[in-house]
Amino acid sequence: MSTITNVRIQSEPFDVAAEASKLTRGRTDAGAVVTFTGICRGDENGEPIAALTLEHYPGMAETEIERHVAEAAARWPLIGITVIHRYGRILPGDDIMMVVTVSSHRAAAFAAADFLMDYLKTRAPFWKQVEKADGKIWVEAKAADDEAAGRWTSSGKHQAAE
Amino acid sequence: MSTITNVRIQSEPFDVAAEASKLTRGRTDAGAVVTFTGICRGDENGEPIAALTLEHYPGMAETEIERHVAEAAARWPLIGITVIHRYGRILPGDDIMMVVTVSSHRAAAFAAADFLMDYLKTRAPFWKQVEKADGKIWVEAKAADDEAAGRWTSSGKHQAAE
Amino acid sequence: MSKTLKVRYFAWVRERVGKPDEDVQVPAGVVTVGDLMTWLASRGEEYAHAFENPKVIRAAIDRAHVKPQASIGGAAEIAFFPPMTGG
Amino acid sequence: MSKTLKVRYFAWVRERVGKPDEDVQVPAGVVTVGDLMTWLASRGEEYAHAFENPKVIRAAIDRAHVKPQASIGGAAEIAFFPPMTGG
Repeated sequence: MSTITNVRIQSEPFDVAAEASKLTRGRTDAGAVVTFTGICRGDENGEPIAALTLEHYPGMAETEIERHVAEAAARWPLIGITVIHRYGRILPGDDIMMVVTVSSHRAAAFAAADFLMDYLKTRAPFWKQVEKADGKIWVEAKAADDEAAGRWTSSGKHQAAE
Repeated sequence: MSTITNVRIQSEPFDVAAEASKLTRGRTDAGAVVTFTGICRGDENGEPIAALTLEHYPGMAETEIERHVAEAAARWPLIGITVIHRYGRILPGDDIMMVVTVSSHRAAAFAAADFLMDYLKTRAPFWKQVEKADGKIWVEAKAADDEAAGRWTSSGKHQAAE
Repeated sequence: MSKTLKVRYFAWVRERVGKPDEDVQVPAGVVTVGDLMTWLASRGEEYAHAFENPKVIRAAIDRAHVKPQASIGGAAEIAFFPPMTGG
Repeated sequence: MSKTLKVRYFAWVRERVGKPDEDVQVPAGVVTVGDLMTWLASRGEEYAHAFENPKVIRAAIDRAHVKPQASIGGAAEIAFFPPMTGG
């Protein structure tokens, strides 16, 4: 199956429903759509934040995400995948990033979205800085995210790249 | 955490994005939104269908779904859950049902949406009939769905009800 | 002593029985959901057809799933239907 | 014999070094990514601060993740950054 894939890195907001609709419109083989939206929370480790700023590595960010999207398309029977990740300053309540996966059946759509989120959290070259009362602080990577990403490496495919 | 929950059984179409927005609007503790949309495919076991008709058990359908929504809310730290399931005649390409889960972090949102889908497939009293060239046929339950639902019973909580 | 029960049928069970629901007078010896299926199957050809393979039929008492061994003692409404295919 | 490399820094590595990127002349003895970090750390206080704990610093050669043991032989661009926190 050839999977339609879209990856965009942008500062502008996005429209999850419109992105999902682009992948399903006019076809009757799509039975399951999973979307994930990551939203800027108003706190970091329990402390309030005024905003977060996302720095990224232009060029590498696209490449890394496209590589994982291709990996997801190889692992699961997917009709379409769209990933959009924003950069720049983002206020609490605003969207940070989104993943849409479309498949004929739900298991593939869920697994691929979950897989992509784990990898985006740990491998895509983005860095979050939050604005707290006492200044700007770089968010520290969470061990739980690395562990979650580790769930998918049993095939060994990703070990070589690490 | 008290979870906002909504369950609706209706013949009308729904708007996933509007439902997700209702759960997140005006708050800054939501970090992750997962949506699942089930769409009517144009085929059943490889044969084309003209439409499907969903029969349900009014009263029991709401109760069953609400019970599983409450179970999800007890298992994972969720801000909100909305489940909408349609009944009646549905054409290929049109939406059948949707789940939205909102949480501070992605793991809970993914797990709860996945859990709810597995249970909706096997326990919610809905029955699909498809219109094929040679007549109307009741869709048979899939063993794979029962197996998927079985993933969540390790706590034993659901065994008693079966 | 007999007891009045509302029985509901869904999907192909409903089609085979030929009606969506009915009130039945259950004889005293019918104690479990399984007994009720056996008794219903004896009520005519359409019932025999609907309940010819009781293992594939699911039941709910007062809108909660139950097993065939469940007692129908306190039931007001019992439903019979095939395995669910929603979602 | 030395080699010209573009080095890029992100997040707090960039802040500590005080610039987003630079072209450096890498001495012949610097063979791996780890060697390069050690050599960069020797170039001044801001570099020493940025690379004081090389274990927490990740690297990419020509926009692909690499380990500290990776050779910088064919590299045109090397980037150093903290663990990623996107998504």
